[in-house]
Amino acid sequence: MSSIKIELRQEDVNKIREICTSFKNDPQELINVLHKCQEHFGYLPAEVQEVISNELVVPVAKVYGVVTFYSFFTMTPKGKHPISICMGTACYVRGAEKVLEEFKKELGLQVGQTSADGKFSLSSLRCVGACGLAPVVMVGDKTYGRVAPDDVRNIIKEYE
Amino acid sequence: MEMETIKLTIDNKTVEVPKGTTINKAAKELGIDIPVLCYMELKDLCIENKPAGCRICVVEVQGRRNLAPSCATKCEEGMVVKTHTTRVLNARRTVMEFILSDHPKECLICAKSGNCELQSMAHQLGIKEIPGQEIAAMSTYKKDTSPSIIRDQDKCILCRRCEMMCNEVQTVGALSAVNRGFMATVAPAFEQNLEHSTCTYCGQCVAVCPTGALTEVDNTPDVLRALADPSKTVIVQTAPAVRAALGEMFGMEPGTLVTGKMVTALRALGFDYVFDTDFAADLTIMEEGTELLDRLTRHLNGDKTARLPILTSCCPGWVNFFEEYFPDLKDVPSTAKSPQQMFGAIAKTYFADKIKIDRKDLVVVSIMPCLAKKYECQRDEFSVDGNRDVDFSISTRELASFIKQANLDLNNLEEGEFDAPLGESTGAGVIFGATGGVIEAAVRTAYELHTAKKLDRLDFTELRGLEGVRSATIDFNGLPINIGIAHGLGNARKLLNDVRAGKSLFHAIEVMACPGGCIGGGGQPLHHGNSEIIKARAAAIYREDKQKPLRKSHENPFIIKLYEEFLGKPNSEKAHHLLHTHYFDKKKKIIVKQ
Amino acid sequence: MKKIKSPEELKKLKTEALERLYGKEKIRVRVHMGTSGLASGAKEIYDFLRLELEKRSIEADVIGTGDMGYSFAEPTIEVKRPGETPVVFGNVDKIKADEIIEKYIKNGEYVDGILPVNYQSIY
Amino acid sequence: MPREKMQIIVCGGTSCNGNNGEAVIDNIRLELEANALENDIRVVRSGCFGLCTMGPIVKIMPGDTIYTKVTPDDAHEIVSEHIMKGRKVERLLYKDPEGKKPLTTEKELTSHKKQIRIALRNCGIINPENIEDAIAHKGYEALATVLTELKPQDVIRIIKDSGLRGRGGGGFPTGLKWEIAYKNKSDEKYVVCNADEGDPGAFMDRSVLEGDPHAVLEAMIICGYAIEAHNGLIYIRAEYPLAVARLKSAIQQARDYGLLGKDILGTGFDFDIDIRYGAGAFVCGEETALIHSMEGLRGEPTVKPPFPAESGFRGKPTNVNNVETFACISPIILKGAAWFAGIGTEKSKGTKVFALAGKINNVGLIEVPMGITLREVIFEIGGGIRKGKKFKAAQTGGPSGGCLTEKHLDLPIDFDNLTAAGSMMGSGGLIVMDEDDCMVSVAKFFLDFTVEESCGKCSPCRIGNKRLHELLEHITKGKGTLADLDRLKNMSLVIKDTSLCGLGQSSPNPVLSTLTNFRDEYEAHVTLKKCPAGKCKDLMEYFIISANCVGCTACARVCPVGAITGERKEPHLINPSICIKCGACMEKCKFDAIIIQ
Repeated sequence: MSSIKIELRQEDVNKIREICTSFKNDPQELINVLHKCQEHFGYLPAEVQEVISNELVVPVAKVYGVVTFYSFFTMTPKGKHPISICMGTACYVRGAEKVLEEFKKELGLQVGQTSADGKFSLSSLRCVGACGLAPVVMVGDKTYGRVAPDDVRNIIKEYE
Repeated sequence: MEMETIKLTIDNKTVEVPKGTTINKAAKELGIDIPVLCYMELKDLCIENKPAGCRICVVEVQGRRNLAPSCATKCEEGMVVKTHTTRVLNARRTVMEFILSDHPKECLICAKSGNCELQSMAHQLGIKEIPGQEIAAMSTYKKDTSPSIIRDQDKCILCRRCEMMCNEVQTVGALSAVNRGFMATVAPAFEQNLEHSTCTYCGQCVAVCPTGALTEVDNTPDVLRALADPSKTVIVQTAPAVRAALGEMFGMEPGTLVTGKMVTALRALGFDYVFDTDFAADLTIMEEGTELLDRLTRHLNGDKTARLPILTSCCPGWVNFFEEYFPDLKDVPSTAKSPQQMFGAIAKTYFADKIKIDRKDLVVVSIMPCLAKKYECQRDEFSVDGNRDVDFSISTRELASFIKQANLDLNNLEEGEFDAPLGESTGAGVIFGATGGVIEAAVRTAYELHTAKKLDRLDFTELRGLEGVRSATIDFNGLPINIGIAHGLGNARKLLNDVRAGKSLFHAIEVMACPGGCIGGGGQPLHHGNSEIIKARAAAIYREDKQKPLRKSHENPFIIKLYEEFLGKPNSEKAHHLLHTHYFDKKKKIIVKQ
Repeated sequence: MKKIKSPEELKKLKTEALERLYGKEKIRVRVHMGTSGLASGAKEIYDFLRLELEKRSIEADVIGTGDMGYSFAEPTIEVKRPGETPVVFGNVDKIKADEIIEKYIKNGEYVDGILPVNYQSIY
Repeated sequence: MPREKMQIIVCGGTSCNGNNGEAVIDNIRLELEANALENDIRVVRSGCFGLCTMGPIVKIMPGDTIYTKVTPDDAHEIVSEHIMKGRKVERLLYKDPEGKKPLTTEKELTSHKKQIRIALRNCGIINPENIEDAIAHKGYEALATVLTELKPQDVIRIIKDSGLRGRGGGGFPTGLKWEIAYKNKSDEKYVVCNADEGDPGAFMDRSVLEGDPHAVLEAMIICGYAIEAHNGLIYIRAEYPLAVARLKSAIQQARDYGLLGKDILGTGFDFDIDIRYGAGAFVCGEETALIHSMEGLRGEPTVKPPFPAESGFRGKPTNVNNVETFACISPIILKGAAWFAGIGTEKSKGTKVFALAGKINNVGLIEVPMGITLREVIFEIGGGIRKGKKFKAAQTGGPSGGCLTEKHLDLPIDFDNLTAAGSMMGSGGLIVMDEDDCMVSVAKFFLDFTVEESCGKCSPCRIGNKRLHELLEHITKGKGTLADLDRLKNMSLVIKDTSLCGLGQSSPNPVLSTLTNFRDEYEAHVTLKKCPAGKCKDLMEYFIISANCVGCTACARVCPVGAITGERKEPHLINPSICIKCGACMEKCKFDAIIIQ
């Protein structure tokens, strides 16, 4: 046990406090608070969780326990162009695995990783509900449907 | 009101139990012991862990689609339960194989070997092999060593007992279940080491861990090295709770007092002097009792700077707790050091002078029921020029192991006597080991010092017991003194919140971090969820008190002598220098980056 | 707007709403814009139709709705000519949308890609 | 606007196409040309009519006449009789199976339309962001009835009588659930809508929320009235931004119109609704886990009892229903319990929304009455299997479900039949697989999902599923033995029998049902070390048929590891020890010279 310092910029601390206050600092609103913070910061670094813990009076271990339970929350910053490959059943059956493999190969990234230049990050997700377009790839907010492994290079090119 | 009861059949036997009883408990009534793994209950302490997660205790309930966890399923009228059908046995075995398939098979060198609930369960279920182990991946995690506790989550079976203790009982919140699925485990925030968490090292997680996932740091090699060094004089102090529990590790009945045998064993192990922390406990009473009377008098005289209640400070887990959670109240607890540290300070000054050796050549070892003591003796403020007042602290469990390593059988040892002068103590020092004991000891002395009258009774039974928060008012010759007692940090937090809010009516509060006090400490022989053991240890402590010729700290002749020869008066400048300390604000700080 | 204070007021509002939204017979186009439709480009079709129908001086309501469930043919739109049963078109891109305006909306001539209604309504 | 001209619509669905549909169109056009009608009569292709077993379909407008099983030779008669003389071609009209009089028009065929839209009644019809459009389509009418004419017990009775069962997967009778919540008296109660749709391949809840959010709000208020609750919560996936946006706007509009909040419709009943977000945990579909998640905790399930109806959100009686269940409530109130109970089978009433996906032509959402057969769903509504391949299995119930096979094609789909067949209704995902799908791999895919989504609380689910997955992986690598199949089965049964919540209790279903229905395929993997579907990389070998190879070198150029050698214009060879089985060569080859062995 030792005293720890958490370093954050004042405006960041203020933002987190503002979010927590907007949920009346109610510990039951932890997940909503985390959503808002991730929306703002793009991810949930340890420092942010520490401040949330402080504001909501929830042990930071518990905050971390929640963050690591839900796949939507992330502690690593996403790339500028986050690439998600839908691995829902419909996409799987129509060959999403091969598309994912191709992305891994082209980007040299594993699922959950972000490229060194911060440009791309790769993730898989469970069903975006565009099963008619399977297999589906999302880059940021843009959806690509009926993606074949051959299309992967061109999709990446759009963002390079 | 008559309690509603329920009749059911378990393994063809009928039993009637109160409504709300679980199948597991109902089965116990019939003498059927359904194996449990994650479930744990410390009945008298109102502590229950019931995640229904391990699924070992499953039973067949007629009409139910799947098997029921007997630990968490309540009996219903007319229920027909079978606890050992082939379906149940196969399920239990297969689940156990699952658990073992994700558990390191290093029992030979595991700290918990021989005392591991998982190991016993594997044995009980007759597991001889784990099918498919060759293709089974294991969930592995970073190892973590802190001054007190070692975490090896590879061995975690996710019983969640530690998490429950840390959060619900202790409200420390250092541990939480983290991650999901196969990689789920219990860890501090960000899976950092305990050192960077809010952990108080109370060790209650270790006390309940069924496997080798949570163990104490083993300091016996350090002690062995010191003993082997001819240039060192090695002395040992033993805490009161140790003598009431050590025997359990040698097959004795819980509650057997082994004070004399323990002394003999320690001497046989090669310690140059075998002393008693009880001596320092008496000293603590002199200092803390005087401080209490001083604050009380000043307070009664209207001195606003004299804050009441005074809080005891002998428990290092408790000290860590308020430094972390109540730093704003850090001037409230007594400044008296814990008995362990008082002992160290006196040993390395008064005693070292007496035997004419340099403090650097004197090694002080403490035997403690506690894991926080390991951290406490490493605190910077408790050393002089890098030389610690107490060099090493080992737990009751480590001592037992040490004794066994030396092929000594405690059962067959003669009764020895502590050495003088730091081995003499009164009954007041002994009762430090049980919740309420410190304050009872303080009352015995403070009453007589304050009123200058002799107490006509010494057993303040109103201060004893296992209830989490207790209070009593003691009549100090017309002055009613309100006393609060809390054991378990969650209970302490309740009293502290009142103090913070200015609502506390107590003059003095005793806090012990561990449920039951030191007898239930994190370094004690494992109770495996049997609170009878803790009760038996408490009884032993009070028995020892009763046998003592002297039962009031201020009557300890060696204490009187210590003041005469060395310290002067209680709370004298010298006493302050050696026997008192100060506290730190250890709350996490949010620092703003410029 | 004012709160509905009784069941009667709700009934009244329903009548008013029906009149306001559906009272006047004109071309009515529903563009199915759920997630799936939008992912297939329904928003572009919606914008295109609004713009083009206005440009071509055809009085029409273009409404964005949820998806119909015809994922295989998205984007889909439904066109209702006054007095006629609505017709759903699938795989609508801008070229197809243009064709639908020119042929079906203007002249009632079908174009390829009609999706037959294959369900029963309950009301 | 010009009047309707005569037009001919020919089904261009894949199934009709495969049945000479193109030739039908060609011949009709030729016939029209022969009669110089090509400029007057338009012939267009349509999407699938959902009458695939009767295809190819030709429809003549106006008049809605439907001709079934039309052959290219019938073109002459259709043009000369119907188009030119206005006489229907009787023999091509659809006759219902009982052989009664022919059904001429599409309208008459309506009763043969397989789909009935109850939950989806307004989806694609109303503007979800305009509450008045919803009100114009009977929105909140049922609420008005409930609040003014019915007592809570009456509402519960109606729902009970309707036979409605939970659409989220469990199939628990909704009315009974409401009744339990009603009977547990408390100062505070909650109505929770479970919109944490997590089954991969199911998106009906999202469609309802996006298309008709008011259907859910209205039903929640009705439920609140019935169980005497005043607070509603919608637990929705954060991954559904559009649904969230439409829901938020619907809630705001409902508040503005006084349909949420205090004194709804002047009846004195108060009810309001809040949104809580899920954050990507499939297990939160389980109600106790969902409630913990709403309380800001890890979404771990707890032992039931106590059920949420006794002790749920914040320890108060809580009724949890899924989106689709709620979407069925208003029509039941308006049209009566008997009407709803008249649809479906004995124990499964009403309709069910399915998300058709996989190797099926008409991927999408359908709503069909309970009791419909798999054959009707796949081969009529679904338009059959893609690329004319052979149907192999349909996976229902998502990762908790199992695979249905050819022998189940005529099984009426309802809760109990699916369970009996080793699968389950689940939330309604229906994934169709064809001959190219390896069932061991499919089981592995679902286990992969479960392993990732297991919360980790109980050991059989946390470790057992991982072990199942590993063993399946072992088998797909050709390293399995026959004994492993027994182990697979035993582990599966124990995981089902001992897991804490529905996730673990059903996660081995994909393994068990494939093991039962496709045992031969498993055996081929372990004994012959072959994957009959040619999916398992480790069990296949790419091979060039030298007779077909023209030596174009395309395969050798595309091979990423240089495993293909051969001279130009000479048959090439694949070196199996270098080949990584990526399949690139096979995709490139224009001469069908590369096969998998």
